[in-house]
Order: sequence, then C-alpha cells, then structure tokens
Amino acid sequence: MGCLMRSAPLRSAATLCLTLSVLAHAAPPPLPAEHLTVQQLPPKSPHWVYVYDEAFNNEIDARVHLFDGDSYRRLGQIDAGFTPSVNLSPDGATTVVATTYFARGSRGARTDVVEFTDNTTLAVTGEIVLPPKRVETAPSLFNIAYSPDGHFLYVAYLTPAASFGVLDPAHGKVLGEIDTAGCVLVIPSGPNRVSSICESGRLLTVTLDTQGHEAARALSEPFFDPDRDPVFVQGIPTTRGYAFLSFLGEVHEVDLSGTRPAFAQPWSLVSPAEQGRWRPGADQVGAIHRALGRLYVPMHQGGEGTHKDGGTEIWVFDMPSHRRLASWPVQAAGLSRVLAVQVSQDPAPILFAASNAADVAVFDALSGKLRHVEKHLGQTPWMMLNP
Amino acid sequence: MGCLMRSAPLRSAATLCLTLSVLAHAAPPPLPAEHLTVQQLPPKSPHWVYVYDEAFNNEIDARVHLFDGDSYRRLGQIDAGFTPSVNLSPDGATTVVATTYFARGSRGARTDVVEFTDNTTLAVTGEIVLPPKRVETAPSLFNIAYSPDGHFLYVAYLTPAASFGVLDPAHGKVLGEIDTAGCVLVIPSGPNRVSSICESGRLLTVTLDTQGHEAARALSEPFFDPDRDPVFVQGIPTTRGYAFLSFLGEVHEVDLSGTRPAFAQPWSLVSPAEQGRWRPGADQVGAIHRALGRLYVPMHQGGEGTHKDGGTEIWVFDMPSHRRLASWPVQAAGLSRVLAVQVSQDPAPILFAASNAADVAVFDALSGKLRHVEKHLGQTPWMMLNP
Amino acid sequence: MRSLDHLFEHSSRSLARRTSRRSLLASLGQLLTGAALLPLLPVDRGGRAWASDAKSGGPETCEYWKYCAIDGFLCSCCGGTSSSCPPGTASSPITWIGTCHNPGDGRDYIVSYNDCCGKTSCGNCECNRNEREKPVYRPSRNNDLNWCMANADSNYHCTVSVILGVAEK
Amino acid sequence: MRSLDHLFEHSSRSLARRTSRRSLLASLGQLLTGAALLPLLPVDRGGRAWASDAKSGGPETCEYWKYCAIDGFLCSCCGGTSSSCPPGTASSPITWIGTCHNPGDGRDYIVSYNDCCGKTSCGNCECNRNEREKPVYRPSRNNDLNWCMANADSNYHCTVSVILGVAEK
Repeated sequence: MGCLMRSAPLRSAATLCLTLSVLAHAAPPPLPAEHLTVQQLPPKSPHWVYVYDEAFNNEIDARVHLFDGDSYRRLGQIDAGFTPSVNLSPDGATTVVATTYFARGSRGARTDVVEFTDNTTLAVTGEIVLPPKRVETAPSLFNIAYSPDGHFLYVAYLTPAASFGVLDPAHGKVLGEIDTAGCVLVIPSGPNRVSSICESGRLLTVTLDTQGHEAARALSEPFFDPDRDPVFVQGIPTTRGYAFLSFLGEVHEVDLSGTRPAFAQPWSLVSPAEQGRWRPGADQVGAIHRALGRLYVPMHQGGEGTHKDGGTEIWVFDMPSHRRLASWPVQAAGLSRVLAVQVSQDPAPILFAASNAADVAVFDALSGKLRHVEKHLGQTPWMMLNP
Repeated sequence: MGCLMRSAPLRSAATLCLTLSVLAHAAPPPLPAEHLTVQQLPPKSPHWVYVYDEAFNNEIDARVHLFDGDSYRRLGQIDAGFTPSVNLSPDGATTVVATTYFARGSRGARTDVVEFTDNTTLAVTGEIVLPPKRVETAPSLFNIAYSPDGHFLYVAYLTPAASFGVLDPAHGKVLGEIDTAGCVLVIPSGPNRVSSICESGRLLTVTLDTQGHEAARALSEPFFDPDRDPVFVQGIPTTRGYAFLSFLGEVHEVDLSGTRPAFAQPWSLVSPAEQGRWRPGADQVGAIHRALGRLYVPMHQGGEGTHKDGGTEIWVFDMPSHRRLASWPVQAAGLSRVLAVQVSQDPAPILFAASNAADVAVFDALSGKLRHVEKHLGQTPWMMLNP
Repeated sequence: MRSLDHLFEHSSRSLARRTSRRSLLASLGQLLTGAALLPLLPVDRGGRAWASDAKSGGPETCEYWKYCAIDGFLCSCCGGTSSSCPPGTASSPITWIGTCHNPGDGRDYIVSYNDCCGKTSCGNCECNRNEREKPVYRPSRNNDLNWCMANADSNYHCTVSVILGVAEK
Repeated sequence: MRSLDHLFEHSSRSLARRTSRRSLLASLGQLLTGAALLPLLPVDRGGRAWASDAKSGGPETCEYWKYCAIDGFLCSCCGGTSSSCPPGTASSPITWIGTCHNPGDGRDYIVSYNDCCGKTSCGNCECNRNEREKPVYRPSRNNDLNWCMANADSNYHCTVSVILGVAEK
C-alpha cells in the first residue's frame, strides 16, 4: 500500500494515509490518533496545596505550584514574577498574585500589578495595576489579603514608607491608599477592618467605610515585646483570628472577631528547661487544624539568631490544653530542615512540610506517618496555602 | 563616653559617634569604616570565559556569567532574558544579547530587543528593539553575530519563516531584513557577507551593500548530507572560517575567506571501527585553539539519537594532520557528561568544560591536567565564549 | 507505502527551493493541527502500550516510548498528560514530529511534539531524547526551537507528544 | 556610651508614633549613605580579621564574621567583594544594619547590609544568618525586605556588608 500522492493536496493526502493505515491492521489494532487538549483540573480537593516558590536563584521567575497531596501530582502552575505577594480569595476560587515586572526582565520600567487567576482553569482572568509601592519581602498571609467577605482586597506597601492599598476586586479598581504610620502588612478581619503590626508590638486597626476609605483607626496595647521576644509576622489562621509565634516559642492568640483585637494570655511551646534552646523557626512557622485545634510547628535547637533555620522536628500541640501531643523528627522522613508547614482542614488531614532542599513531604497529620516526599517541588518553596 | 545626643540632628550625631569610637581605641586600632563601592573589573584576560546559562528551569531568567579561569572567581553577570542569542563583538569590548521580554514576565506584549553590554563595566549601554521574529533556539555562535569588522550586526529570525535582520550597532538602527528562503542562522564572513545553512546541506551566502541591503546571493553545492549524516550547527571558529562536526564525527572545514565558501575534504574524528559507536555530542560540540591547530571534542559511546547526550571523554586532535593526540575521560575529573567546551587562545591555553550538572571544569589544555571544578556555575551552562 | 514521515521530508525538501519557509511551515502547521484534530476512532485501547502507564516507563518518565524525540519538560509532570497541556497553558499550533517505536505493539508511530505555552518553564521531568532529531536547518524535525514561537503568549512551559498515526515501514 | 545601634533603635521607636515611616526611613537612608561615605581613616588594616580572608571563613563563606545578619547572596561570590557591589550593579541607598562580633579583635561592629541592585539574583553563595535580626515591623533590622526597593532598577542581585564603626558595649 502506497501513500505517495504527490499531486494531492498535502492535507487530504495525509488524512487519507492516516485513516487507511489505522484501518488496515485488523489485529491488534494500532493505537488511534490522539487529540491534543488542554487538561481540565479535577474537582477541588481539601488535600490540594498551593506551594509558593520564590525561585530565589532566579527570582524574577517565582511561581505557585498546585500540588495534590493524594495523587502526589503537580496539577499546574501560576506564574508569579518577582518577590510576589500571594493569597487566595476566601471562597478559594481565585489565586491573587501581586508582583513586579520590569520592562527588560531585571531592568527598566517597573510595573506593580495584581493578577487574578481562576483556580478552576489556572488562567489569568484579570489584573489591577498598582502604584509601584508593593512590599517585596518574605511570603506571609499578610502581604496581600482579601476581606473575609471578598469585597475588598488589601495590598501591603513599603517604599520604605508603610501603607496599604485598598482594591475593589469585583470592579478591578484601586480605591485608595491608607498610611499606617510605620505599622506594616495587612491582617484582615470583619468586612472592613485591616490590622497592621507596629514596631512597638501593637496592632494598628483601620476601619474602612463602604468606599474603602478610612473611617477610623485605633492602636491596641502592645501584645508582645519586640525587644525581648519578637513575634514572627507569619500569623497562623485560627477560628477567630490568628496565632503569632514568638522567637522564643510563645503563642500569642489574637481574636479579631470583635471591633478591637483581643489578646489571649500567651502560652509556651517549650518548657522552662527548653526555653532558649528549642525554638520555632522557618518561613511559614506553623499550621493549625482549626476543627481539631491542633498546632504544628517546625522546631529546632539553637540560640538567638537561628529563627529562620528551619525545623528538625515538627511538634504537635493541642491548642485548648496547650499540651504537646507529639514531636516528629523530620530526618527520619529523609527531609532536611523544614521551612514551611501547612495542614489540610478536613477530617482526615494531611500535613505538608517543605524543606530547605525544596522537597515537600506529605504526612498523615494525625499519626505523623510519612506518605510521600515530592522531590524538588520548585526551587525554594517557602509558603503553602490550603485551597 | 556617651553618644546620647538626642537633640542633635541624627546625621551629625552619628558621624561624630563613629569618628570618636574609631579614634578612641589606641591598640589595636579597630577596623576602619568601609567605603561601599561598585567593583571594577580587572584588565581583560584571555583566561576569562563568558558562560551562557539558559537557566532552563526558569527560562525567562537566562544570564551570562563572566568567569576567570585563573582565579576561579565569578567576575560578574549579564542578564539575558528568555532563550537569548548571545555573542561578543570582534574586539571583545561588547557582549550582545538578543532576547525576548514579556510585559507580564511570561505573558503579555512581547518585546524582542538587542542589548549591548560594555564588557569593561558589565553595564547595559544601549539597545535596539527588533521585530518580534528572533529565533528562539539552542545557543550557537550564529544566532546573533557581528560582521568581522564590527560594522554590521546580524540577528537570525525564525517565525518559523527564516530570515535575518541587519543592524547598525554604531547608530542603534535596524537596517533591514533579508529572507533566506528556508536557510537558517547567520554565519558572518568578510565585511559584508552572511551565510545561512540550508536543509539541503548547502550554504546560502548573501552579500550586502554598504546600506546593509541585499546586493547578491549565491547557493553553494551541498557540503554535507543532511539525511545520512547531518552537521551540528554549532560551528567552531577556525583561522579562515568554521569547522562543522557531523553526528557521525566527520569534520567539515569551511573556508569563508573568499567570496564563495570553499569546502575542504572532510576528515573523521573516529576510526572506521569506532564510527557509529563513538560520537561527538553536546550543545557546544567542539573548541579549536587556532594557533596550535588543536581541536577538542566531547565524545561519547552511543547510537543514533544520542547526539545531544554529552561527552564522557574529551578527544584532542591535531587539525593539520587529523591525528588524535589524546582522550581525556571526564569522570576522572569528577564531571558528569560534558555539554560544552571552550579553549582560550593564548600560548598557555586552558580548556573549559561545562557538564550537565552545571559544573565548569578548568583543564590545562596542553596536558589535560584538571585545575579546578567550579560547581553550579548557573543552572544550565550550554555555551562558552572567549573574551 | 512511504511513511507520512517521509512524505513530509520529501515535500519539504522539494518545496524548500521554491517557496519561502513561511508558507511551507504554515502549511505544515495546518496539516499537523488538522491531523491532531482527527476524531478518535472507536478502537479498543486496553491491554497494549497504554497498559504500561505505570510509574516506571510510563508517561511521567523520560523512557516512555512516545518521547523518543522530546527535548523539554514532560507535560505529564506539569499538570497535563502525555497528550494534553497543563491547565492555563495553550498548545502550539506548529510542532516538530518524530517517529517512535512502540514496544507494546511493535509498530512505529508518527508523533507530533507540541509545546505548551504561556507560562514559564515547568522545570520538572526534563527529558532530552533525539531519535531521528535533526538540527534547526530542518525545523520540522528539530526539538531545539521554541515551538511556542508563533503563539500569542510564546513562553515555553512543557511539551506533549501526540500520536498522529502509524508510520508504515 | 550607647551604641549607634541603640541610638537608631531608640530614635526609631520614639519617632514611630509621631511621624510616618516614609520620613523616618528616608532620614535613616540618608544617614547610612552618609556613614558609608565617610573617608577611610589611615588605620593599619594588616594582621587582624582581614588576614582571615582565606577561603575557609573568608568573605566568600557564609561564616565570615561580618555576615552575622545577612540573608541573600554574598556579593563576594558574584563579582564584588564583602563591601563592593559586582560590576554593573548599583548599591541600595537604604539598608538594614547588624551588629557583628569580630573574633579577630574582639570588638563588635555595626555593619550596614546594602543590597546590590539592577541584575537578577546572583544565585551563588546563598547565606542566611540572623543575629539580632528582627521581623519586618522593625525594617531597619530586617533582612527579608528587598532593600533595592527604592532603586531605579529595583531588582535584587546580592548583598554586601559594610563596616560603619565599632559598637561600644
């Protein structure tokens, strides 16, 4: 059988050839021609995790990897530019990335912009251009954040003057900028309140009117001592606010459900004998399963100045009783120091732990049993977000 | 001694404090305050090498590392964007990078541009915006190239229609575009000739007028058989042109010093017994010390389809006699497969070999003695250029 | 019969001297796009090469038979499959092609290697195989080119391999 | 005497409640730039810590004493030195500061950590040390910030450490 139909139009000839060759073999039939498609995401799972990859060695190419903690597959990627601020919308439908681009890659005109990605397609659906003031710093939940009702989007600025932008994501507009008098980052609460952390250990809370402009501001009492024992800014969501861990291992639970922050009595991750010797330390310093009241913290042995060294163990606490339930050495799982942890919020939770070798381990969050280590999930995974 | 001058202006107080504290200690004196400066490059050395790093895992962040083969120090970096075309000016004074930027990092409006970097300062001194046609492919000396007198700059286009741009670097202008009828890349010769390699194994040579427009074109006879034994496009500079290696190890020396290319009788890197079993293979498949007439080729054992596998040995040839002088196993140097080689052109030459683990080894090019292995010189170093 | 593979090669050779690369490759692009859109025939796919989709030797490994001329990141490791682009990317309409031997049925298949475009490089499962691969002067057989070149968003993310049909010997 | 270190801290604390961060840190930037431009005094530098510039423990290693609060790539490994930016980059006029102990002379020094800006991240000799480092709510002591933020080309490349003076105990 020949297919040398030189005079026939190329397209018809090829189609005919393919069809004939597919049909010509009776047993076993050849593999059929394939459709080239774009993959659809499966339905959202609580065991997904959004992994923030700073790509520190190639920092203009940060990205967010969507990873499935059940199938251990990468589901897709969201590009994130240079030292991005990343968060999810309250309904989980949108990934928001505030980032910076330069007209010539690493040089030239700077554009700060917020990009919205549809989490069902991983396509960018819109953007809002910002003034060139976006904070460029280590990841946290407070570099960019939605109001809990999704109505406002807050973007932390630092030029180094500290302020924040108020955006209307539904209409793609910047509504305004609010000066925070030296207090930094955006901690959302209620439909219209934003708190920032001050150098004095206080929270500045700005209340917005319906137009996103400042209606009131209030400064709290200090809730930690920034000289003696500062808190990490990587607050961990609790049922009514956030828990902030201190360098020495104090847990400061902040209730933001009322109009003014309420601070619980701090409690400690470490015994008096351990204090100053065992410490929390990492980029994402803890994760809380809110329904179970469990707190997971990467801990290490070390003195002053080791607060970013990452954990050699993951300690598990019962939040209501402040009791330590377990400590899981990560070396047993083949992991180097843990820089970020996240826990799924479902009844059969899994714990994700990202190491300074860019591996992401998947543990049973109840038993601590290692299920999987995903090697090199990006270059420098420093924060993980639940879907 | 106190420095609590709260009422004094901050600047004066601090300056005074510093001065006093520096002077206050007699023996041993404290270290002085340091000047913050920008480092000057030392005088150019023949043992420098420009290392093209595709940064393949983060491909919008390619760069060129300048590395010193004597001090084993990195001297600086030239940013290079996405799948860049890179070369040096004939006088070595300028690094030219043709690259592509997107307005949103990996998305948005595409800008193709040629950027000129002053090799004495590593600062970008100018640019020429191109039509969005630049070839985006593996590195070679023929993706972008100056005429030997430096008057013209040629940029290979592929859209996938093949053509090239003629630029006037002195005046920062695009002079025009020349269609190459399916032949690809820009191989410069004489003050005004550009050759391209055709699918038929021929060279198309376009001669330009003084305005950079086409004055004449000529198609050579085939000098290799692209079906039976294609040549790598990574030609190696010789005294009068370039040597092209074939997949099976034939050496095709092309003399471009006349108005028409002259092809020498090919000779073989391998014995009849070795042919088809030992092959050249890499990204930068060879280097020639022109004064000594020595050719260095990364070679490996393998069959059809292994032509990019990289060398397990570096074979050294005497070009005039076609004799093999040595074969240096690279594993002995702690290297994985070698993807690129370059040799300095001075009387005490050194051979650089870049591996698929991103290590760059420095050898004595005469004895093969290993002098240094620079670990992780970038992410994916695929080509090296002499200063 | 001569394979489609050879048909392409012959056509491109004979056309190369008469037409510009632009028109030739535009046709080639249309052809391959057309081919990739052929309806799936109702053929039983069970029990042959597809059964080897296990981790070892399956579509997430470079050794997978369809990848015999791929140079890039496997989309199977990036949120896609061996023949689908990851979510949020767009496939390249122009491609290079390979001819790969499927040990599962002993046949050679013509495979289109489409790049998936519009996000930065996936960085996972880099795979570089070059059976019958040719340098850039034969573009339709070259895997060094960024085949996203003609896409609206021309950034390279990963590569799929799409069976076009059987290559008769 | 209270150290310059403490002077900064006191001043910034007392000012923080009254003035905007903008004006405070602008002053701080000016101050540090001014300090860094102090003329080098004719003091013999031989035979002390500078003698430890050997590879092990020298300025190309993270353990070097001046790097006690650095978080980034050492410019010494990127074409610069411990106090000079690589060719083609520009130093940041604003910085964070650290107080580092020099075992060579037993003194504590105030060190300014300037970022070098305008090229993409160097990627060599990543070093993360955090003695006395504080979170971003105390910016002048924080090393997470991109201190190239106020440069015309604000891309981060690497970090130097510049001795400002002795920190009296």
